Parts: sequence; structure tokens; C-alpha cells
Amino acid sequence: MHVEIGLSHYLALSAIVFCIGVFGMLTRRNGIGVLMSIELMFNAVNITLVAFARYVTPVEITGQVIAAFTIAVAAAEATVALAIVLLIYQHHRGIDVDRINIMKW
Amino acid sequence: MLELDKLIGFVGAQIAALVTALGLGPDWVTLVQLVVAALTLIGFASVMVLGLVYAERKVSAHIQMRVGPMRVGWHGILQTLADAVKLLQKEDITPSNVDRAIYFWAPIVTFVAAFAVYAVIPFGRGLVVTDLNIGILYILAITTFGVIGLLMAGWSSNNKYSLLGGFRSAAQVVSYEVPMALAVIGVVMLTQTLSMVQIVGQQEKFYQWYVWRQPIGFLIYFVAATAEVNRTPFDLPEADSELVAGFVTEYSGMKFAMFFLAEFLNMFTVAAIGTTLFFGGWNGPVLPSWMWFLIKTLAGVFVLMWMRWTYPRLRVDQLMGFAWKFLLPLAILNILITGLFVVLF
Amino acid sequence: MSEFAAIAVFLVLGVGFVLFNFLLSKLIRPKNPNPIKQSTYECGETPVGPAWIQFNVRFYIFCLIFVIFDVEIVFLFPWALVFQSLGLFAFVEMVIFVGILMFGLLYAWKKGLLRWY
Amino acid sequence: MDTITLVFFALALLIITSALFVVTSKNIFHSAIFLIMALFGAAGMFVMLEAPFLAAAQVLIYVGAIAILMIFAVMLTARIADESIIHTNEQVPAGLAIALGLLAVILYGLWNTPLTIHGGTPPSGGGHKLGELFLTTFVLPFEVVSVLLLAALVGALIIARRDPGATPRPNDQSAEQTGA
Repeated sequence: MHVEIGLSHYLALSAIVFCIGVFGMLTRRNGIGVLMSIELMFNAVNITLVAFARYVTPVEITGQVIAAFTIAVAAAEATVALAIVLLIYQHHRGIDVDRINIMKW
Repeated sequence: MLELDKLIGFVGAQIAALVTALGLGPDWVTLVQLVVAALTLIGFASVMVLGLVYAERKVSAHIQMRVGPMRVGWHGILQTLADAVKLLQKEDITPSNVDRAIYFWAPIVTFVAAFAVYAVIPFGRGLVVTDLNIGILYILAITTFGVIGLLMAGWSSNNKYSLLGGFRSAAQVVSYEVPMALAVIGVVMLTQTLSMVQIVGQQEKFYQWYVWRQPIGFLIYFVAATAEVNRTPFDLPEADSELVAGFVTEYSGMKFAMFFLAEFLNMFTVAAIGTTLFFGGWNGPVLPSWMWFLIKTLAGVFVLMWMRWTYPRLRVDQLMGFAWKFLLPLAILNILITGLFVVLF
Repeated sequence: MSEFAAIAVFLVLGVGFVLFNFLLSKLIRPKNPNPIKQSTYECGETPVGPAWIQFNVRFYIFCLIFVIFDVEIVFLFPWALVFQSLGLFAFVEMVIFVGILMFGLLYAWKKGLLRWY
Repeated sequence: MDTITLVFFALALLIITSALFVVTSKNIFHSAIFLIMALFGAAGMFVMLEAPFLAAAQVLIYVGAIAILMIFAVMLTARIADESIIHTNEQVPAGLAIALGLLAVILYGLWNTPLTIHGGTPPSGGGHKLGELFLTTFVLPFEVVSVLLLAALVGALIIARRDPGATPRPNDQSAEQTGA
């Protein structure tokens, strides 16, 4: 069997990882677990960006620049979101996101 | 003279001939060559750590006007070998309420993080396994797995001392990683490359050493590196009077030995990086290149040992304050000054 | 890319070396566990409660500041590689970049968050 | 199979299995460890895609910083060892359906889209090209990243800062406080 690894392979992998992330984000009760799933989705997007950079704009690696910005945004998101999780924990003595519904009504 | 690169070229060619004779492709040649190189470095690392442990004991003994190990072999020179054999035979006690999988993998992660660095260190002219074009950044990246390893050890042991030691250690290592990386950036601004081999190549003459152009950067690197490898005066994670043995409290036998091995490998690594970035790496007159590299690096290791028996331990608040309130602003200032000099002159 | 093959080999062989050591030691070491030996070490006392207890938030504060500065470092590296050829403009850009982040450090400092206790 | 194919599938397997464990593991600390493995696998993919600088950045930021921050957060929110807590909510079937549906849509779209591939030699890693782009074409986003980081830092510090009236005991060296 000979397979030439190309753009579509990376995109398919990225799609699978993204959907695993979506599944985790929807089903996790633990706030930190939700964040981890979101990080997985960020990563799937990054793989897509770098794959496009490699195969579509190999000389001007714009995709890599955007991936670098995505990493920075993910870091900023993680710090703030984890701080919020901590705050929720201090107030509710738990980080079960299903019970955090005080903003619902 | 004793130039090892010729020997390595010869061995590499022999391997290539042998593998090709077996009817395998060029990918296999590379693979076998790399495996041989990695095994050689594992052997070198093990022997070197045995030597360093012995040296540490002798240095500490003589600083304290003792004699240190004397019984096993001439002046106790085989002592650490005997200790290694002893550790191999020790019963491996796994406490019943640890998180077994993580407890098992923590020493592996720690060791691999320490060992993987050796793939890019230029030990001499032509004596480098692979010359990555992101060399120094690769080192910074792969060593972060050491932090993961010690967090895994601290968490999985289910022991209060381990946990506290692990987290204190992690907080310390990440705090000092910032000034260390900034000091490295100071050098990179001058070298315009991240490749370890090219950085060494730019410092052929004595006056080209980057320590002369980056004296503040070197001092920051030295202090931060000492903290990174948890040496006195920054050895709080293993402050035995407070934390027993820190994150290795519950480890015994071979698993403990792996943490120990990684610790000494890291000590050699930071000295080797310091040599490469600031002291011209393997460049030097008369002697073979690898000998110069070893001399410079071991001198660095000796200074680390010397400091351990000279300075008292810092308090944890002083430690963190020093990293964030002094070293970090100083490192930023160093970058600004360097940048200004480069732009203006 | 091919130069990274060495990294893969080093990672795999590093793991292999440790596993080999574990195996070697397993073959020759004694094994006679008992409940006392396997209990958690707590200076000879019976351990009180699990160790997985809540920790003080100050560990977290430092880690949080570290994350932000780690990102800064990653953005500084490409700059350091090319700023010589791009001249004064690139330098000024970086001064602005670092300057903005220094406000963050200053804020943490003034609020007393860099104190350990 | 040639080496590239083999490495790609090995890395893909690592990433996907780790990702699955991240979202299904009962123990949140184990999830964090699997997340690190998935992120490391993604770094390997970046190397395969001729982006070694980005791979190092990925490991440095994700593994070295974000993952450690997450482990610290896991520590700060107790009760992790208690595996009896249900870690998934009642949305599992719905979540599964949505995720699989999304996957089907994406793969269908991927299958039916003609992908234009341009040849060319990628710049030789090392981050030089990235630096040039940061300082020329993308200079505004580059500075905005700095502002974003500042905002994140200050915001997170305000949120995470411990209660002012709660502790300050100057000589308190013990770093643990028993939770509720």
C-alpha cells in the first residue's frame, strides 16, 4: 500500500480532533475538562492552518503566522478561563458547569 | 591528535556499508546510525553521571575538610558504581495508594526530557548528532517536560511532602525559565541564528566569546540555570528539613535512580549550554575540540558544586521575589541595551 | 524535517533505556511487600487524609504570570533573529511590545501579587 | 509504506487516541496528561509540515505553560481523586450525535472540495521568515497580541487574586491550607 500524505490527510486528522474536542466540550461536567476540550479544538485549527501554509502558500507562510497568533490567543484564553473556574470553585465549592446556572434566570 | 570526528565518520561509513550490504535502504542507514549515536550518548551520559556523583561527594568532602568515599577502589573511585549496583538490587516499594500509571511514568518522562537535549549539544568539531536550525529553542522546549515529570511524580505519590515539593519545584522552575530564556534571547540577537553549531562557529577566537558582549546576560543565565536545576542556593524543592525529599519522597530503587540520573544530566546540560552560548563551545587552541568542551563544561559543573557548599539556602519568598522583581526586569533591560547597541553601532 | 528523526530516536531510546533498567532491576531485586512498608510516608505517623488536598492560590498566581511571559518569549525569538536586518523600526516595535507587557508586571508588583506570603 | 507515511499515521494515532482519552478519562489529572500527549503529537505534525519553529513554540507554550497551569488549577480544585463523581453530563448521546454529525459534514465537504496545492520550497525553518512577517506584514496584529496578553494578565490576576482579608500572615511558610 502506498499512500502519498497530502493536504487532505492533515485536514481529515484536524477534523477528527476538532470533533473530539466538540464532543468533550459538550459532555464534560468539570470546568477544566471543558477547557481542555477547547484546547484540543484550538489545536485542530492550528494543524489546519499550518497544513494550508505548507501546501497552499509554501513560500509566504501566512498560515504559520496565524497559527502563532492562535497559540497566543489560546494562552490568553486559558489564563482567564482558568481564573474564572477558580473563582467559581471558591464561590460554589465545585466546578460542575451544569450547576453554574445563576446567570440563567 | 585525538580528533573524534574522524573516528565517528569512519564508524558511520562502516554502518552504512553494513546496512546497505544487508539490502536495506538509505532510511535504514540513517536509523541505524542514529540508534548507535543515541546508545553511545546514553553510555556517555551514564558514565559521566557516575563521575559527577563521585566528584560531588569528593568536592563537598574536601570543602568541609573531610575525605569523602575512600574504600571502594583507589580513593573511593568506584564508590558510585557500587552505589548504582546497590540501587539496582533495591526493593522497589510502591505505596499502595499511589496513582500507579502516573507514578510509573514520572521518572521516565523526567529522564527522557533530560536526555533528549543531548541530541543537539555540539560536543566537539563535527560531534553533534543533529544540528537543528531551532537548536536552542528546542532545548528550552523539551526541558519543559521535566516540569511535567516532577508534577506527575508529586501528584501521583499521594503524599503531602511529594505534592508540596513537586508544586514548589514547578513554581520555581517556571519562574526562572523566563529570565533564562530572555538571557538566551540576548545572545540570539547577536548570533542571528538558533543553531547550536553555528553559534559555536561564531566564537572561534577568545575575544569573540559572547560572554564579553553579554556579561549581564551571562550572569542572568548563570543564576537562572542554577535555579532551574534546583542547586543551592535555590534547592528549596529538596529542602530536606522541610519537605523530606520533595517530589521523590515515595520513590525507591531504580525509579529513584532515574530521578537522580536526570538531575545530574540536567546539571551537565545547563553547563554545556552555558559553554556553547557564552564561552565558545569547543573552540580552543592545541587540545582536541571535545576536550575543550569537556574542560569548559566541567568547570561550570564544578562552580555549581562549589556554590552548593558555600551558600545557604534562600527562603521561598526571597526566591520568587528575586526571579520576578530583579532578574526579569534586568533581563528585559539587557535585551533593550543589546538592541540599542546593535541598532546604533 | 529529516534532522528531527534524531529527536524521535532519542525520545524512543530514552524511554527504552529506562524501561530496560526497570526490567533489569525487576529481575534481581527482592520483592516482599507488606502493608506497613507500602503505607504513605509521613515522618512515621499514620497519614492523615489524602494528600490531594486544596492548595494555596499563590502557586497559581506565579504560574499565571509565567504563561503570559512565556508567550512573550516565543514572540521575541523570531524578532531577535531578524531585527538586525530590519533596523530601527523593528527595534521600536519590540520596545512597544515589551513595554506594554511590562505594565502587566508592574500591575502585579504594585498589587503585591509578586509577594509569596 | 515509506517513512513519511508511517510517521504520519503513528502521530495521527497518538493524537487521536490521546484526544479521546482527554474527553473520556474519569480522572481529570489523567486528562491533563493525555492532553499533553496530544499537544506533543501536534508539535510532531508541525515538524512534518516544515514548521519546526512553530513546533517548538507549541511545546514551549502549550506543554510548558498552559498544561502546567491546568495541572495547577486541577490541584486547586479538590476532589479529583474521587472517581465516583460522574464526569459527564446527560448530554452524552446528544453530544456524540453533534460531534459525529459535524465530522460527517466536514469530511463530506473535504471530499467534495478540489484542493488547490501550490508547489514551492518552504523557507528553511529557524523562524527567520516568521520574524520578518511579524515585523512587516503582520505588525499590527503583533502589537495587538501584546495588548491582548496584558489584558489577559491583568484580568486573570484580578479574578484569581485571593481575598484581601483572608490570609496575609507574614511568616506563613506552609503552602498548604486544608480545603473545605
